[in-house]
Amino acid sequence: MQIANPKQLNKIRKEYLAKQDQYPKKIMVCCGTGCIANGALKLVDAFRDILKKRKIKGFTVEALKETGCHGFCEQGPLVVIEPDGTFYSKVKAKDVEDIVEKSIKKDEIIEKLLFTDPVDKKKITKYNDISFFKYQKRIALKNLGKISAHSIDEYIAYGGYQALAKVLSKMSQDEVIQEITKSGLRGRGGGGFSTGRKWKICKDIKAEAHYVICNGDEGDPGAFMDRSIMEGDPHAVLEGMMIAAYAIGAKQGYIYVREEYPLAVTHLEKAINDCENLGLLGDNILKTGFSFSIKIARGAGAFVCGESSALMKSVAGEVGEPRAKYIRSVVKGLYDQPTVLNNVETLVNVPIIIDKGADWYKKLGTPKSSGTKVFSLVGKVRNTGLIEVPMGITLREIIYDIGGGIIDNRPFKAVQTGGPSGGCLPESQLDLPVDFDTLTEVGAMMGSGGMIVMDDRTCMVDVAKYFLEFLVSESCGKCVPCREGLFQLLKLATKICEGRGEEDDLEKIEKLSDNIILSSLCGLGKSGPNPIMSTLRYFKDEYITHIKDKKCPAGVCRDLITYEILDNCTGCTACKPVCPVNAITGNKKELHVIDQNLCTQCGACFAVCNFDAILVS
Amino acid sequence: MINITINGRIVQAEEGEYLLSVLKREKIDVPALCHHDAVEPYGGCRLCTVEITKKEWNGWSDYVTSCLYPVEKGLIVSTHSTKVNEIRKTILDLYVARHPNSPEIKELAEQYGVFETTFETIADGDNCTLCGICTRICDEMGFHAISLVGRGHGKIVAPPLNEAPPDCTGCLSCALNCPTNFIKFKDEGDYRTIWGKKFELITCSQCGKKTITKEFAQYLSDNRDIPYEYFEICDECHRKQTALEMGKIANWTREEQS
Amino acid sequence: MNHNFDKLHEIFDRHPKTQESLIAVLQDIQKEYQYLPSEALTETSKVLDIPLSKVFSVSTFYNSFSLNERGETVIKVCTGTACHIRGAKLIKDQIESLLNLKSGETSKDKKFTLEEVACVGACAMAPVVITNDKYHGSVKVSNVKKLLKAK
Amino acid sequence: MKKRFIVNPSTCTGCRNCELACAFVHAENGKLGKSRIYPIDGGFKDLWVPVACLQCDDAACVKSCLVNALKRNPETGAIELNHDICVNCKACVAACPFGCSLIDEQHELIVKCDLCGGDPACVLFCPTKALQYKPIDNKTNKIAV
Repeated sequence: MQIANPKQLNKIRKEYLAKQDQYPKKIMVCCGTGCIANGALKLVDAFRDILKKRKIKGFTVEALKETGCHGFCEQGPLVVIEPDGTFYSKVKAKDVEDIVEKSIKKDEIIEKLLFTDPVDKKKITKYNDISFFKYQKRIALKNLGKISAHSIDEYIAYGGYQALAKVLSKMSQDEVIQEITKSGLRGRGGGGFSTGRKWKICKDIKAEAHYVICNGDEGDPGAFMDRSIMEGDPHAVLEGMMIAAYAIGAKQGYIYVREEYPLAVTHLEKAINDCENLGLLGDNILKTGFSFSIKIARGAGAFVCGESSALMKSVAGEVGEPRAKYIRSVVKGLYDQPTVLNNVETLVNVPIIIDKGADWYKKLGTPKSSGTKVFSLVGKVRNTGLIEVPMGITLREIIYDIGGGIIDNRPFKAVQTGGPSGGCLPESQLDLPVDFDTLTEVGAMMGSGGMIVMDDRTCMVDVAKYFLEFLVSESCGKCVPCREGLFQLLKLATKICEGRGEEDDLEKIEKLSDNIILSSLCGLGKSGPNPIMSTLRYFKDEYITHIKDKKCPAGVCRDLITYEILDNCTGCTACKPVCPVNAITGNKKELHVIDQNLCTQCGACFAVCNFDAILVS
Repeated sequence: MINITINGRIVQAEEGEYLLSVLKREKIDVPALCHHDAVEPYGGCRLCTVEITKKEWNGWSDYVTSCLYPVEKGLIVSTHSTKVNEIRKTILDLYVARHPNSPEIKELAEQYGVFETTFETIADGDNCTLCGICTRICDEMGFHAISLVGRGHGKIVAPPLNEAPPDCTGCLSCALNCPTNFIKFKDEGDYRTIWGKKFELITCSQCGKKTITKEFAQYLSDNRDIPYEYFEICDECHRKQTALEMGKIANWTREEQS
Repeated sequence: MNHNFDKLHEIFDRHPKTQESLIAVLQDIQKEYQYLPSEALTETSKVLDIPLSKVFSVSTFYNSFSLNERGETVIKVCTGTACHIRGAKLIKDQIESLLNLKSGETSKDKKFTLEEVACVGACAMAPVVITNDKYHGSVKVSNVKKLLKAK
Repeated sequence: MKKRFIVNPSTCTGCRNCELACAFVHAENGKLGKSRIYPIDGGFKDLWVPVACLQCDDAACVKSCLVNALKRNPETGAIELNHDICVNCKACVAACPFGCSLIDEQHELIVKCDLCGGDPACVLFCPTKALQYKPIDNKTNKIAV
């Protein structure tokens, strides 16, 4: 059934909402990758069986929704009862019976399934009372967990495609561009370039074809907001792309999705088909003469393909080697045609800005970085997951108010933002407002929004080495400063971690990094040295300890630490089987001993010992 | 034509022309290991990096590879600023560490003041600098026989599936243009071997001299409509034959006149 | 190891015969045969009319493609930052010692292949291990053995 | 009017001055270049034929060059080889039916006659005017008097 005009869009909305209102309650089961890993699909089947067999008054299977990812995966599988917002975490298949009996048929709360606040250990019932969600300002993520991830009707019912209809029927290309520019929206992929200006430059280039590409590569390890959005709210991505395509006059669009996100590909494919069947994609959309189709281009495992020119090579089926960008891809991009490449999160903001207006959007965030940003708060923080916060919020508010502080109350040491091109910020920077420019000034970077919290048991030299290892393995190998430069930087960092560091190594690192940043071809090389430079800037003493005293205060660098079993060992034999080199001897209930010349200091015993009987020194 | 300033001198150039070709025309020596005029600039070695600025940038300057930078009006270039020299030396330092046994790299590095590496030498480092000249020339000539394989530090130039390349015609353009003479080949008797593939060389039917491979001649004959017979004798014998042909005509006119 | 290659043509028919579909075709081949047999690469080069050298470059550039056979169970240990901070290295060492297999290798009995992948986007349940398509979250050193058995 | 390189074997005495001049003009860092012109025995008594590039209209060398290093200079009418672009594959040497693309072993280069950019040295040194570079009346195709 092809809809011909915006009015029919509203018809679908009204019909759908009417059908939905007959259910007093709705059961929202989170079906993001995380919850599915923890068994969410079993829950869905269990609920479906009960709703089908039992014929509960006023309920059909329609009331059961497979939603997108709330971003709170460690608490998964998650079940939310709407409309009151009861939030059940770590739900097992056997709890389904209880939920239906108590919380659906009646209004009772099942205490054991409630989320426990990690700080004050209190049980919290309502979704919006949980500190993790309370301080968030969800607009890009507004549909995640709230609507079914599979139904175009539900997306329309909650206001979907209104922005598209408004744009196609009432706004000219320039008006759309002005609105986006006025909103101050900047690239959420990390570039921070004004989206409106990017569209303007591209639109004004005369060419056979224009392309819109959605960058869903999300190569930054530790970031997964694009995954959740593509899985949980695929139509928002499509709508954002359609509006961009209309603004710059593009007929063809691509969504570049990482190979590691199979679920996102399936949901996006379904969303595209649904749109085509409904006439929202293809020729003469809503009879306005605007034609646009979208293809999915799947990545195949290359971090460098997050860079625009490499991504476009990958879309064209070639090796993802970046090219010099003295001629920018908005002028000559995919197949040498003007191309707009926007990140998933950037595109999802577009329909919101069109719906609510640039002025409304500009009130959020700071003057130079308006709107909100989604971060994936992970690492040694209690509440880990996706958080959407207005720009300008401080790191302390994020980590302590939303994140619930550090696990086991260990001391905070650093937070890493911006992934492999970002930097590590110490405690002294915690009251920094988080926005594009401030982070860059202090040597970190917004990047795509990965925010990895580290406690005192994380060694900063090891973190710098980790990022260099990642970049050396992901470098495309085309240009020498990155291929050879980062390789030598890694050798220098490894030297220090293995206790072979010398005093002038630090000077060598700084000089080499400076030259890599200036002479590398693409962003990977140009920002590659940022992690080691920022750890050197804020944690120089830790480097000195590794070099001078040959010690690793955090107890991580294997060549600089020893593991010994203390006498409070209870002989529980937990450590013996996990030792990869069988260096631990001792019988049940007796003191165990580590053979120092066999031990490789991997830390497995330390990880499993529940009696703190192992000393790292 | 537009005016740009290079090292303080006003110079004329074509709008959009690559900066390196202007530098070459002005006889300004800038290293460019991965550059070859037969193919599009690559931007891999970064040695041709220069410092650019403009009046309106008031003091800010950028570092770009001249091989790929399209010149525009008002560009101010310095090809040997302290920072540019430092970048150049760091890159050459990395090259020496990576290719300790390459005489060409050693010579190039010494030309710019780098006599030994400050980094950890990669003892078994081979002499392939991954400049891509060979693969790009092979593509430009239409063979696409070899390519850059793998990714990052372990990347190599190789034929597909590491077997004898089906599309190679033995024209040697890769080996003859490799800046570090890394690509091995052998011409022995009637045969040439390269990339583990054996080719038969054409023997001049007149004097027995070896010319190009049969596969290469066949490719040229098929794709550039050159009669295969042209390839069957060497250039010297062609000249002799030409002299005899023209000699007949000259002799005929000589008799005609007398 | 010979395979029946008639499946190949089914894959080719699903995609337009252009360079743009090269990566999608290679992904379908890998899904069908668990790796990219060289015969499949030569066939792809012919059917899509792309030089074999280009097909080989693409197959060796991207991490997810494997040119040699892989085990029945492909174990992927996520080494993204969040997992690294929460001990992914420990988990990898455990698996390497339990299967005496280095990452990137396949066991002689073709049962297991161990690979590392940088971030699979499940960072909130770090550290993560994936066996074939099954995700395992918040993996502990002690339950690695159980995880390998469960498959 | 366009000039043409004219060879008149009947007055050539085989003195090889032209060969010497060509080698000298193309000398580089102290070593003689490879001559692009060779007076060769014409097959009859006292008959020498100076063989040099005929700058063909449909040149086999241009067709054989897979990197477009051979281009015609409109003023001089000569097909010129750009040494920076040339990849040394020797296709043109093998393809020229007159053998006028040559290998300069000493400088490891491919060479061909480019009429010295419009002032051929061989014409200057030819004592008997066997070689001339004269404007041609393109109607009569004869040397313009």
